[in-house]
This record gives sequence, C-alpha cells and structure tokens, in this order.
Amino acid sequence: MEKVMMKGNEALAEGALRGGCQCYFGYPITPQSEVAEYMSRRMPELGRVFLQTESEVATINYLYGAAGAGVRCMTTSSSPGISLMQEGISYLIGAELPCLIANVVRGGPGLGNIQPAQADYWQATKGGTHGDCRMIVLAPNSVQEMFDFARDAFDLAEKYRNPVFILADGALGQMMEPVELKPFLEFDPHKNDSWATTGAKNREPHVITSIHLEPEEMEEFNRHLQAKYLLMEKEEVRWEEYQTNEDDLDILIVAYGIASRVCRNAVDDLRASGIKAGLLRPITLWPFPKAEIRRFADRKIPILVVELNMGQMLEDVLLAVEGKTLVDFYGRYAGIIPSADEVVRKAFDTLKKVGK
Amino acid sequence: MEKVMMKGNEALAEGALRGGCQCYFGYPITPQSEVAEYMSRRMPELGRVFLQTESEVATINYLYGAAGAGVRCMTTSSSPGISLMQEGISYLIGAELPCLIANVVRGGPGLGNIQPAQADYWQATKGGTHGDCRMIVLAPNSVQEMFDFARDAFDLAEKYRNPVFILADGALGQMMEPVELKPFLEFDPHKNDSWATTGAKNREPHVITSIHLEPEEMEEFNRHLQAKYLLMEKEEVRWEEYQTNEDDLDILIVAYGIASRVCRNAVDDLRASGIKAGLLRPITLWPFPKAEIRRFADRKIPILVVELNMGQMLEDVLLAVEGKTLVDFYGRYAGIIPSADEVVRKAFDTLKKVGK
Amino acid sequence: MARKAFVDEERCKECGLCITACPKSCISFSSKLNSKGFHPIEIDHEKCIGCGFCIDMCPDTAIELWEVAEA
Amino acid sequence: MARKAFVDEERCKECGLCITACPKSCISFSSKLNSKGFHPIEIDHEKCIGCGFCIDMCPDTAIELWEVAEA
Amino acid sequence: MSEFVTQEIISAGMGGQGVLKAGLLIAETSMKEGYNVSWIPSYGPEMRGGTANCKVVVSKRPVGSPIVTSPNVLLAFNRPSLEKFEQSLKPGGILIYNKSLIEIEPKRTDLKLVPIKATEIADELGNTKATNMVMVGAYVKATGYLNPEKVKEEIKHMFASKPQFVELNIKAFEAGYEAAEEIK
Amino acid sequence: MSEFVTQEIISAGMGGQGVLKAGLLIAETSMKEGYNVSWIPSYGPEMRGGTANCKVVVSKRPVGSPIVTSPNVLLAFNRPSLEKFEQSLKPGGILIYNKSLIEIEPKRTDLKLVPIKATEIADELGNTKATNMVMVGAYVKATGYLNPEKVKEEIKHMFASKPQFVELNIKAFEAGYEAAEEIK
Amino acid sequence: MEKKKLIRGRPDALNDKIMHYCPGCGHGIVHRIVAEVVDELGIKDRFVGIAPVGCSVFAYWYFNTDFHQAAHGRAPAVASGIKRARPELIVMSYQGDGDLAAIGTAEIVHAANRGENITVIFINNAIYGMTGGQMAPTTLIGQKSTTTPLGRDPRKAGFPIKISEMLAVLPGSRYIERTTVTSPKEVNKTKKAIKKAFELQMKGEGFTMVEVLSPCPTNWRLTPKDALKFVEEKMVEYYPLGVFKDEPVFND
Amino acid sequence: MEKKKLIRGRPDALNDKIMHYCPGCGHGIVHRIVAEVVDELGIKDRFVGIAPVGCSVFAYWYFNTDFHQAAHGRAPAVASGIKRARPELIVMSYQGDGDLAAIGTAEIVHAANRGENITVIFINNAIYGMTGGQMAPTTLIGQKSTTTPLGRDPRKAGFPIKISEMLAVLPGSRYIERTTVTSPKEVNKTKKAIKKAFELQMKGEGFTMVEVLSPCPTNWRLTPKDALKFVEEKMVEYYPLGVFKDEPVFND
Ligand SMILES: Cc1ncc(C[n+]2csc(CCOP(=O)(O)OP(=O)(O)O)c2C)c(N)n1
Ligand SMILES: Cc1ncc(C[n+]2csc(CCOP(=O)(O)OP(=O)(O)O)c2C)c(N)n1
Ligand code: SF4
Ligand code: SF4
Ligand code: SF4
Ligand code: SF4
Ligand code: SF4
Ligand code: SF4
Ligand SMILES: [Mg+2]
Ligand SMILES: [Mg+2]
Repeated sequence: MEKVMMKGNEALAEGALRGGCQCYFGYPITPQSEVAEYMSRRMPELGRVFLQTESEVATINYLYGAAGAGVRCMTTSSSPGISLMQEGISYLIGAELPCLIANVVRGGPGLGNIQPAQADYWQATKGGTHGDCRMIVLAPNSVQEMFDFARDAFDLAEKYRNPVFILADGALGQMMEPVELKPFLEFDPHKNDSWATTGAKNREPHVITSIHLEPEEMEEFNRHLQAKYLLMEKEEVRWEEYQTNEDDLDILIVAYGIASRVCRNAVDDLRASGIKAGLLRPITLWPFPKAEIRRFADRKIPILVVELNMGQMLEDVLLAVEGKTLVDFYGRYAGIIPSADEVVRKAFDTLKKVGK
Repeated sequence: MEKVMMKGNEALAEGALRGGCQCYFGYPITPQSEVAEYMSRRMPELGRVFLQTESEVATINYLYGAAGAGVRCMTTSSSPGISLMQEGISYLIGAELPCLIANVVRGGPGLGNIQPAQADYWQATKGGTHGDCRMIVLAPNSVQEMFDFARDAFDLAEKYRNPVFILADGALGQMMEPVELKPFLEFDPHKNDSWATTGAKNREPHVITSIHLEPEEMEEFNRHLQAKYLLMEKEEVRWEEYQTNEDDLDILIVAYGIASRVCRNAVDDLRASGIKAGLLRPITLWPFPKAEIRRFADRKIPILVVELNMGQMLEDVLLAVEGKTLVDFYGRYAGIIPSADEVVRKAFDTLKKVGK
Repeated sequence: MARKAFVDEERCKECGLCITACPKSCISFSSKLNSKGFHPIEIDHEKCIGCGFCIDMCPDTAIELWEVAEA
Repeated sequence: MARKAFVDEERCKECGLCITACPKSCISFSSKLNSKGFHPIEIDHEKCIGCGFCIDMCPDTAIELWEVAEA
Repeated sequence: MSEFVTQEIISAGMGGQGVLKAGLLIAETSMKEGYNVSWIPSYGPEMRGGTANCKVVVSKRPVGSPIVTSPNVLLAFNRPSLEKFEQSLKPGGILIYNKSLIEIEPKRTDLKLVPIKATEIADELGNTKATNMVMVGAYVKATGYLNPEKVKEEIKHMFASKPQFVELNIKAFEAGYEAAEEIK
Repeated sequence: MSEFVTQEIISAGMGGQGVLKAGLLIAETSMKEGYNVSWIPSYGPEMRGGTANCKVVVSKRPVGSPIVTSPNVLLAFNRPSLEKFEQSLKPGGILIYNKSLIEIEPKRTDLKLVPIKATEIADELGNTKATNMVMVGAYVKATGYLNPEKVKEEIKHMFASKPQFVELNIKAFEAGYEAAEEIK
Repeated sequence: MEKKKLIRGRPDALNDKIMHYCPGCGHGIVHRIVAEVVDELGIKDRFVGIAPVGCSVFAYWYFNTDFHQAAHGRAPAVASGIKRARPELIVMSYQGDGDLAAIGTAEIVHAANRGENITVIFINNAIYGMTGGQMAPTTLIGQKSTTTPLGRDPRKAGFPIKISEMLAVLPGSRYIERTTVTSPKEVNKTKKAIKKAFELQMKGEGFTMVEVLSPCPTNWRLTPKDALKFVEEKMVEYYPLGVFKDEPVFND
Repeated sequence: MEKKKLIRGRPDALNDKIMHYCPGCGHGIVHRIVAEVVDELGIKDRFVGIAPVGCSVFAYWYFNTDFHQAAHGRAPAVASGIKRARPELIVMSYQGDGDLAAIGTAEIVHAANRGENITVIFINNAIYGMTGGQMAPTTLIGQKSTTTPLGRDPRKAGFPIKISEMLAVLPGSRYIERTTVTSPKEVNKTKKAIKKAFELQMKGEGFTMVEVLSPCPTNWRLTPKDALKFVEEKMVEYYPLGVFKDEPVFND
C-alpha cells in the first residue's frame, strides 16, 4: 500500500475513524489540537459526531455517556487536560465502558511546556485516579503506530469493556512520517447492545453505574475487575526487541515511545563501536512486559532504562528484574529528547559500572 | 495532658487550625464532610477563613491562590474529589507552593462506596497527576495522628515549598478515639514573604507560575524539583516498628494506616501462638522507608504486605526488597477491613510458602 | 360505581403529605406499625370522593385509586 | 511649547492601529526594518497635534507624547 | 466483677433514640478507666432509612479496626436493629434488647439475653429520650467491667451543658442497671 | 552524486515564506527515494513572533528523534533565522541562506556556505511566494543526493490541487538548483 | 369494599421497589410525575435517564427504563454524550441543586447554551441532601445548614443562585419553568411542565429544563408538612414560580 | 525636535519588555489600560494580577506588580483564594474567552454569584488565540475557526455565549460592562470602566467585570485594521456594548 506523509495527531484521528469511532469529544490543547481539528472536518463528512466541549472535565463525561450508549467513541488531550479527566476515567473503568483516550504528553509539572515528555507514565499505568484502576496503555513510537493503535483500540476496549489508553508525546503528535493507511475496520455495531443504554425496548432496563454501596458487593465487583486485569496481563502484553538475539548481550536498553527510537540508533552506534547492545521496547506499558525483561535479568545482562522523565518505567523494570542485574537510568526532562550520542555515552557509563 | 474523644475528621481539622491554618477551602463529600463542617464553626470563631467552594476542581485553585499569597491553607476531600484536584496539585508542585491536602479515602473505582479503603496509594505517592510530581504523604493510623500530622504539616510544607498530603481513610475520618490536643503552634507568619504575592511594596514583583516554555529552562526547573525530592527522601522518611527487635523474626508484616492497627493485633496473636512476628508501619508513604524494609529483606525474613487494595504499596516493598526475600500479599477491597484473624491465617499461609 | 383511594400499608412512610392534600379530611394515621416501623395511613372510605389528590402528593406511590362496587 | 508623538522604533510591530486612529494622518510606515523585521512607523511632526490618540491605540506602548521645544 | 473480655459492641436503633450517645458513653467511661477505645458511627446514606448505629471497641490492647462486624455485644433499641444484627453476634455474645419496642423473641439460642423494657422505664422516669441510658445501665450491669459510679460521673460530663438532664439520665442509667442481670 | 550523509535539516524563516513546505518537499521526495524521513514543525506560541521553522531528518536508518538541535543543514530564509540557528549548525554543516533578505554575513567560518538570492529569483519569476522552491533547489543541488527530476514530480503532486502554480514552482526550483553550487 | 378496576396506580415506568427516600421527600413525588409523563408519551422504550450524585443517585432502582448514573455535576455532559451518540433516544438529566448549581455549573450552562436537545429535571431543595445537609448554592440567606451553622451570610458564602433565571438568558435554552410540589395543584403544574419539556425534546427543539422546588424534611429538620410550608413561604418568595423562557431556538 | 518633558509614556505599572503579542493584538492595548488605571489609583504596591492560560499567560512578564499564573479557567478561584487570604490586596483576574467562558464557567459564575470582591478583565476575542484558532464559546455564528472549518453551526456547536448578560442576572455581581478598543474613544470608555471596577473593589462592593471585545488578527486571519472592523461590525452587533449591571450588592 502506498505511504503518505501525515502528522501523528492526524494519523491518530484517521486511525480512530477507521477503527469505527462514531463520536469524538475534545477540548483544544497543544500539542494535540490537530486531532480535534482533523476530526472537526472528517467526522461530519462521515455523518459522525464531532463536539468541541467546554472542558476536559466535561469531555470525559460526554465520553462516559456515549460509551454507555454503546458506540465507539474517543477523546484526546495532553497532560494537564488528562489530569482533569481522572475522576471520569475512574467512572469509565468502574462502569466497565469501552472507549479510547489518548494523551499526547507535554512537559510538566503544572502548565509546564508544550514539548514532548514521558512524565505521565505513572498516571497512565497506575495511579492516575482513585480506586484500583487499570487500562491497557499503548505506547506508539511512530506515526504509523499512532494510526494502527488508534484503529485497533476499540476492539481491544470492547473485548474487556474497559477504556484503552494511548500514551504518546508531543513529538509523535506533531511530526510527519510516512504512513500506510489501512482500510476501515469491520466490526459488529450491535456488539454492545446487551448492556448499553439503547432504550429498554422488549428487554429489561440497562443501567450503567459505578456505585455499589455495600462493601461486600463493592469488593465482589473489584474482584471481577481484578480478574479482567489478570486476563489482560495474560493476553495483551506487547513488546518489540531489536538486536537482542545474542546470548551474551553486553547491555540491554529499555525504552518506549519516542525515546525508543533514539535508543534504536544508539544500539546501532554501540554495535558499531563493538558493544553488543540490544533494545527492548515495551509497547503496552500496562500490562508491562515483565517476563520478557526478566529473561535478560536472569542472564545478568545489565539494563539501561531511558525515559523522558525522572524514572517512572524504571520502577517497572526494577520490579521485573528483582535485583538480578544492574539497572541503570538515563532521563531527560520536560521537553528534551536525548540524542543517540548521549545514550551511547551513558551506556558506556553503565558498562563501566559492571566492570566492562 | 487530658485526652478527649474526638472524630478523626474533627481532629484533623483542629490539628490544622492549631498548626496555623488560615484558610480552609472545601467541598462536601462523605466520609470527610465533618472537616468542613467543623471548620465552618471554628474558623470564623478565630477570625480565619472558611469557604465552601463550588467544586473540587475549583477548591484546589482557591488553595493555589491562598498558598501563593503565602498563608497557611488546606483542603480535604475523598477519592473522587481528590481525582478532580489532580491538575491543580501539579500546579501547586510546579509553582512550589506549600499547603495541606488530605484524602479521606473511600472505596472505588468510580462513585464506588463511602467505606474505608486504601486504593488511592499510587495516586498520592506517584502517578496522580502529570509531570514528575512528588509530595510528602503522611499516613496516620489513629485519631491522634490525624491531629498531629495536620498540625505539623504546614512546617513541613513550608520547609520544602511543596504541598504535604495526608492519606487517611473513611474509618480514621469517622471514628472517635481519645486524643491529646496539643497547643497552637508558633510559627513565623512572614516566612513566605520573600516569594508570596503580598503586594510589590518596596520590592520587585513576585510571580507565582509553573510555565517554562523553553525546554532547557523547564528541565532545569525539574532538576531543582528533583533535588528537593532527594532531600525529602533523605530527611523525611518516617516509620514505626513493633516487635521487630529480634534477629530471627519469623515474619514481618508491612501495613500502613488503618490496616496497620489490625496487623498490630495480628502480630500479638501470632506471637501468642509462638510465631515471632513483627510489624513495620510506613508513616510516610512517600518518601517510602525503603532502607528500613531492606534491612529485613537482607535477613531473609519473609514479608507479608497487608493493604485495603489490590496491592499498591506492595510494589514499593518489592522495590525495596529486590528479590531478597519472599513477599506475600493480603488485600481486601473497597470498604472492607480485614480482621486480625484473617491476617493471622494469611501469615501462616505465607510461612508455609517459605517452609515454616 | 365510585372511586376510592386505597393505601399499600407496606409502602407508606407516615409522611402525612396525603393528609394535607385530602379535601375531605378522610385520611389519618393508623396505630399499626408496618415492617419498616411506620404507622401507615388509613382512609375513611365513607368520606373519600376519589379525587386522587392524595396520590398526587404521595412520594411513595403508596396510594391507588380504584373503582369499587357501591356499598 | 507643543506636544508631539514619538515612536520607539524597536517596539513598533507595524500593526498600523495608530495610523487608523490619527486624526491628522501624520503617521506612516517607514521603509526601515527594526531588529524584529518590522517596518516601524514614522510620525510627521509638522502635522502632529499631540492628541495622543495613537498612544491610546498602540498595543505595544511604542509611542510617547513629549512636550517639545517649538521648532 | 467478671473477667474482662474485649468488648466489640454494636448499638443500633432509630435515629433519635440516642444509640450513638449510648455507645459514646460506654466508650468514654471505658477510656477514663484506662481501656483503649474506639467509636464509629454508621454514616452516609445508610441513615436515610431512619436507622442509626455505632460500633464501639473497648480493649486492653490497642484497638485494631474500629469497625465491628461480629460484635460480642449488641444493644438493640428496636426491632429492625435486632433483625439486622442478631445473626452477626458472636456465639455466646450478649444481646441487650429493648423489650418495650421489640415484641418478637431473638432467634439465636447461643446468646446471653438481656431483655430490658428500656423505653417503658424511661417513660416512667418522665422522658422517652432517656431510653439510651437505661440501655447503658443494662450494659454496665451485664458486662460488669465498669464501675457504675464512673459511668454516672461521665454522664455528668456529657450533659454538662444541659444540667437539667443530668439527674434524669443518671436515674435512667441506674434503673437500667437495676433491671438487668449480670452475665456470669 | 556525493556520498549520502544523514540529513538533519532546519528550515526557518517568517510565517508565510513557505519554510514548512520547503521542508516537507525535501522529506516527501526523500521518502519516495527510499529514505527514512521525518518532519516536525515548530508549534505553539513559538509562532507568535511570526517566525516559523521545521526540522527534517532524512536517513538510511530509521529516524530516531525528529527534533533536530544540531542540524547539518540550515535553510535560513531571513536574518532572524540565520541569527537564531547559525550557532547550532554542526561543524562543516551546510548553510543555505537567502541573500535577498540577509544582508549580514554568517559569523561561523567552519561551514559550507550556499548564499542564494532566493526572494529576488522568485520575484523575477513573478511570485515571491516561490522563494521556498528556490531554496529547495539550492538544497538539492548542494547536497546532491536527490534526483532533481524526482523533486519536480513531487512538486506536481504537492500542487495537484492548484495546477496553476505547478509551473512557477518548478521553475523556481530549477532556478535555485542552477544558482547553487554542489558541495563536495 | 370490593376493588373493581384500577383507575390510577403506580405508573408503568416505575417498578414496585420501595424508594429509599426519607418520608415526605420531594424526589419521590417528582419520580412519579416523570414516570407518568413517560407513560403518557409512550417513550418508555426509548428513554434514558441520567441519575446524578445526590439523594437521587439510585433513581435507576425505580424506573423501568434505561439509566446511566453520572459523576457529580456532569449529568448534562453524560446526557449530551448519549444524545449525540443516539439522537433517537429521549434523554433526561435528573439533578439536585448541589449537583447542577455548584459542581456542575459549567456543564449545565453549556448544555443550555448549545441548545442541546435534552430535558433537565432540576430538584432544588436548597441543601445537599445526600451528604447530610451542607449548604447548597441555593440555600436561602439566613438558612442554617451544617456548613452555615449561623445561617447563610452572603458576605461570606454568597447568594442563593437563581439557575432558571440565569439559563433563560442563554440563546440555546428553549423552555425553562420553575414549579413546585407543595399541593396537588402545583404537582399538576409540574407535570404539565415536564410533559411539555419532553414533547419539545421529541420535536428536536433544544434544551428544556424544569426546576422543581422540593422539600428535604430531613436536612431542614422539619416535619414533611412544615417542609412544604417552608417551600411555599420561603423558597417561592426567593425563587418565583413560572415560565422563564419559552422561545424557539433554531431557525433551521 | 527637542524633547522637553514626557507628557505620556508607558505607565509605571508596566515594565519595558516588548510584549509577545502579535501585531495589533487587543491584549497589548488592555494591558496598557489596566496599567494606567493602576497608576492612577496608586495601587501598584497592593495589586495582584492573575494571568490565565491563553495568549496572556505571560501577562506577568510586563506588569510591575505581583502576579499569579492560574490553571486554565480557574483564575476567579485563584483570585478569590488570594482575596480571602489577604483582603487588603486589590485582585484582578485577567482572562480570555476560552478561559472564562468555556472551561472556567463554573468559577466565574460562582465568583460573581458570591459577590466576591475581585475585578475581572474579560478579553473576548471570539477565538482560542494561544492554541491556534479553535472555536471559542464566543465565536460568532458562521465564523470559521480551525474546529469549525465550515463556520460555526449552532445546531452542532451551540451559540455564542453572552457572558456579561448572564452574570448580570446573578445577585452578587456589582458592576458589569462590555466595552471595546476599536478607537481612542472606545479605549477611553474601557479605561473608565476598568477604573470604576477597581474603585468599587477598593470600597469592598463585590464582583466587578469589564468584558472587552478585542481583536485577534492572527487567528481571524485579518490585518489588524480589518480585525478592528470585524469587532466593530460583527462582534458589537451580537455583543452589544454597555453597562449590564450597576447595583449595590450588600446591604450591610
Ligand atoms: C466529585 C464529588 N464531589 C462530592 C461528592 C459528594 N456528594 C455526594 S451527593 C452531594 C451533594 C448532593 O446534593 P444535591 O445535588 O443538592 O442533591 P440532593 O441530595 O439534595 O438531592 C455531594 C457533594 C461526590 N460524590 N463526588
Ligand atoms: C486544562 C487545559 N486545557 C487546555 C489548555 C490549552 N489551552 C491553552 S490556551 C487555551 C485557550 C485560550 O483561549 P482564550 O482563553 O480565549 O485566550 P486567548 O488566547 O484567545 O487570549 C487553551 C484551550 C490548557 N493549557 N490547559
Ligand atoms: S382520593 Fe381524595 S378524598 Fe379520597 S383520600 Fe385521596 S385525597 Fe382524600
Ligand atoms: S403521602 Fe404516601 S407515604 Fe405519605 S403518609 Fe400518605 S400514603 Fe403514606
Ligand atoms: S498624537 Fe495625535 S496627531 Fe500626533 S501622531 Fe498621534 S494621533 Fe496623530
Ligand atoms: S500602533 Fe504601535 S505598534 Fe502599531 S504601528 Fe503604531 S506604533 Fe507601531
Ligand atoms: S435527605 Fe432530603 S432530599 Fe435526601 S432523601 Fe431525605 S428528604 Fe429527600
Ligand atoms: S493569537 Fe490573537 S490573541 Fe493571541 S497574541 Fe496573537 S492576536 Fe493576540
Ligand atoms: Mg439538594
Ligand atoms: Mg480568546
């Protein structure tokens, strides 16, 4: 298929469309406003719904309504906007509603800046909201994946009746790259009729809710959620490896998203200088490819984690590794993407720590 | 000093008052509305400010204003309400403003229920908001500590120019226990004059902000924050141990807040049946008493983590332990507090796993 | 044929709003207790004219209007 | 003594709002470029009556009104 | 006095019957007597039905969870409370129930029963509102670990701002104490 | 053609000068020629000053970061752009600058300079707007790794919806190509 | 007396669960009115209600229709989300005064301003019922609540907010009326208003809202009867009854 | 010509940094007006401005006064927080139309309704300037923006919201006027309005707001001159100028 140059934000939008997105709700925020702008053109063309909302707090609740009505729907925002959606995200998970949420991360904290960053990793993968909440978190590292993951997200969301989260960053949103635009997805638009608010015609009323006053009932529901989470951990882990096929790797770099691209080049450069380096890129940040990283730890291969934050995924790597090998960290903050050179230099540092 | 019976929520309020709280902003939510109700009586009595706001999103921004003006101020809420404050919390940290925020946690996700829970641990300690944000998180386990921690929080917040967070739960908020009411704290009300918005009289203007558009500047600021975080990790770790003085402990239980009280009894019961059990209670959940737990791991003492959630602090324990000993987990969810008996049974289970 | 109001005693919560609305003053609290511990109303069917005002006011749909066989 | 408007060329952004406001049409763009790449205005001091309307409209406080020694 | 066992108490009834205060009085006196105590009310929309309850723990060791799910003492002020909590009582637990408003008999046969016509006794003393003190009297007698004089002191404290009620409440307490049997 | 080196390009100028399109044309043609490419614009309030720039990477291996901080090629459309980015060029980098609007001389002495009177050339062709195509022509000549015919094809694509501009732009491209020197 | 034929009982749109509301609570009355209107308009099988956070959080326990429980204050956004997703549904946002007039202010204003084709039933009981009687934005001046222990003082706590008046100013609001339930007559006015609102929604005419002044005997600490009197005497004085807007919105 | 004496220059309350606003942007004009008023009232040393999220996020770069940058839409809450903490300060919330009329709707409504003793300067430029020209709640019907590429259609995107009219309904609003900056005459009216607002705040009279219709040539894709014309011809037609409220609030 022919490739076209496209912005990451637009690819995300087009991917979602082709994945069957029926309603887009959003509020402008740099560096992801192009998603809404693109949708404001494309959705009406397709007879679908685009609505610019009054705020992110409201947005997530429009989504909550539309998702409860059983249609494929989505929103996108960037860091401060996603923080405002946290209550709503908990409601979506608590009411078991499928939908797509994307965060095109910018630098923080506070108003911060509008450059690429990865400091919302924890928010997306663990603690963003109250209650024991989990979502599949997909981390694209190319404009192609912005398209692909958005297109696939709805199937995944409906499989588990849970929101799916895409964690991108300002660079992925703003950059253009060649993309292959896969066709519109086929899916059963009546899949959600068994629980959605479509009108109680010839059936018992459907209720979408997340309140269970009785602690026993609430605990039971949480056990049900936990069972889903366990299933996701079993079935949905995605990752990618590069140059890892050797038994005696000198160093493994772990990085996701935009950082993983730099690290791929760093691996090449390290190999050019005789270091057997490899890269493991988590694609799902939750569920995290724990067992896969553990394989390397068991072989005592030192690991260098590279992120655009102070060390968040780092903890998941440490949890996977359980002290079995050295884990080193390189982070740049709030808008700065390291160069491959920097990563190479840091890798030599790491190697020194293990006496190589 | 004589003790009086007091509700946890009221003790928290009285503690904050006596710690110098000048402004209380809040929005009602069970199980913490008594804080606001108490403040609505007490603050005007003292000529201070009580304001019931229009929402939690607004609340955190009233706080942001008052904290920027350099006065001691606070808010309290419960899980969904705290989720709505996440953007604002990031701004407070990004603008380096001292203040007190307390979460009297209830069951989630979503609207959930109003019973005690601990499922907001991650939100408070790591990922609640966007950007690399950290706050000292104090976890009281008695009404006395609700009072004490609230009273001490402002000094701590001003020391670092960072919000301090109290993570309690519905039981601690609602229960009455004997409390010793310590006197009003002495402090320098002009301490913050060097940066607060008090009016630019005979000085350069003061600006409270969290935006730094240039990535280099933003990164620099993040490094400054990180330096503060490292200092907090060095200076502010608090924990408590019970029955841990033996070298050959059979089992260490790690629990915080309301769960730690049950576990204390479980330790007694285990000892009554001949098991050398001990308890480590993290008091600061961040910074986490990592080194202290590590001491036990180094001695290969099996650890049982007990929480009212699916296993959140568990990860911090695992990170501390680095695979050096068995870590087991017992969790009840969303409103249910386990009995000491349950914990004892689970501890025997854990002991079995290590062949004892 | 006449219309008369009938109470479902188990639903009644003793709020008395029907009493304030009844133009014929034919509603009063009984001395019974229902399982929730409320004294349900009783209706004096002699006086009741079946106007349904009590139904308008009842927050608990505890009252129904029936066509009855004339005494 | 008369009052005249003076422009700070470095501040001027070539928006022309002063031009629309000037009752005496004494403002025009110069052919110079300032360091930001704008053509700052120039003021014909002969015609200027010092009314200050240009100052009212200038978004960039690029104009000042001075008392000048009469030519 | 009998051997003290940790008291895990539920005090339950209608809003207005003073069930929370009954629990608090037990907790406060026990605290002054050197026990560790906690008290926690039912809260939130649970109250809507007009019912109320509180849980009290009195213990020689620090109180763990203040939430009592299997009490060893139930103070049932009315029938719905009896019905709601009877099953949760520990085997051998003490059931103190307000005979005046509860016409049915407890179903469990493994409990120590303390029926008391609390409302009638209070009415006789001139104020239904003192029902809760009668119940506390019965509790103190039945459990035997508290000195009734200390309870009366505590009642004086509790009603310090409404001195006109002190006497009534002390009398109600005494009447409850008299009317009940100590559990052996 | 000279040996290909990874191209890390900054194209910078005033809003309206077509700096973004210039970068995009380079990226698109390079993509069609089998290179890995990325393009990213400056965005957000950076635009307020009226300046605009984009970063393009053309590489034989997958593109890492699309953000170029040390370019090896700078297309400077006006003086503020030259001043802003000159220092960031890699030693030995190529500086293509619009002589028509930049009266000053570059300060660096370790660069390969490609001065080109882009605006004047475009003006002569009848439309200042084609300045960017002149600059691209100079780029293609200077770097030597792209077949100019392919660029022209791409220009046709790019202006498919405005066919009246195709010829002008191709001519501008050619003029730029002619006017510049290949860097050896 | 022998019952022959049921003339008027519980509407079809309500099931037979006993409601959790306090004795004499206005929520129960309004639930029944809504259900009667749903019956009369025959829209039970294409109706979706939004339950707010507030005493009526469990409204869905009682209705024989689809329901969606919304986060505190966000019911208009949830309702709009549903309506945009499935325009054929008749959507009701049922909200209390804390929910609608405090935390949900932005959502209600923008639903109204957009002319969103939904119907809002706004239960103004001048208090936060569910959380135990704190001040609501609608609490009257001088009224005591658990957070205005000395009575509401506007200098500190602001004024009781007049939502219907405010939303009527917005170009997107189609029909706004304030009613009450203090007598059968007022109940029937409320019913008429609610029916009209749903009918307008069925015609696609835009945003409709009925504000119902409603008693909360529990948190006002009044008997149900006195609570009605409080509505009649105090609330109606500040919040006058009547139609605040009845104008076509869209000219297309 | 020899300069003898400065008659009128940059006000003291502004420093000499060159503003980041686009050529012909209304923000610059209003900044100067505010600064002149601050000078005239002599309140520079007890003034705190709140900068919103929007093009004026960096307002604090230019003022010689204390400033507090607020989260998007929350400036009235931040302003109120400051005012409650230090009532002796004169507090200005400076906000754009996206900030105030969209995400910040609840905060502005409740600040007004409470009669909060602050002054709001509301820059209505019918667009989201900072983020690149998306529709604002105030965008006119038919007006194109990056999210209404075919022009705003009220059926889908709602109506332009009239904030001054709406807030004027609330009992806590003391003084509300809408002005513009399209000519020296209008600039001077704006100045008078802003001065009056601050004076009322100084007397503790409650919530004051001046809405300024302001050009955004960049995102309207008009020259500065044509942008003024757009304000005069299109915006003023929909958003009439004038005083919407001028009434004492508190009677104590
Ligand atoms: C985000 C959030 N904030 C606060 C609450 C707590 N809360 C529950 S109901 C309620 C107010 C209810 O009052 P109202 O809307 O007037 O309804 P009523 O109970 O009076 O019918 C509040 C504040 C919540 N559940 N979620
Ligand atoms: C929570 C949040 N949402 C969205 C944004 C992005 N944002 C920045 S400015 C702005 C709108 C600005 O428009 P307006 O308030 O009209 O101000 P103007 O730039 O037009 O002066 C938006 C949506 C943000 N920074 N934070
Ligand atoms: S139907 Fe009318 S007359 Fe009969 S009881 Fe009801 S209100 Fe009274
Ligand atoms: S209105 Fe209904 S609930 Fe109330 S007393 Fe009458 S029948 Fe009973
Ligand atoms: S002061 Fe008046 S006359 Fe002089 S330039 Fe300015 S506007 Fe024109
Ligand atoms: S108004 Fe000011 S910035 Fe604009 S052209 Fe005139 S002097 Fe220059
Ligand atoms: S608290 Fe008030 S609003 Fe809530 S159910 Fe009871 S009477 Fe009704
Ligand atoms: S984008 Fe518009 S509002 Fe923002 S600075 Fe430019 S002209 Fe002013
Ligand atoms: Mg209410
Ligand atoms: Mg704007």
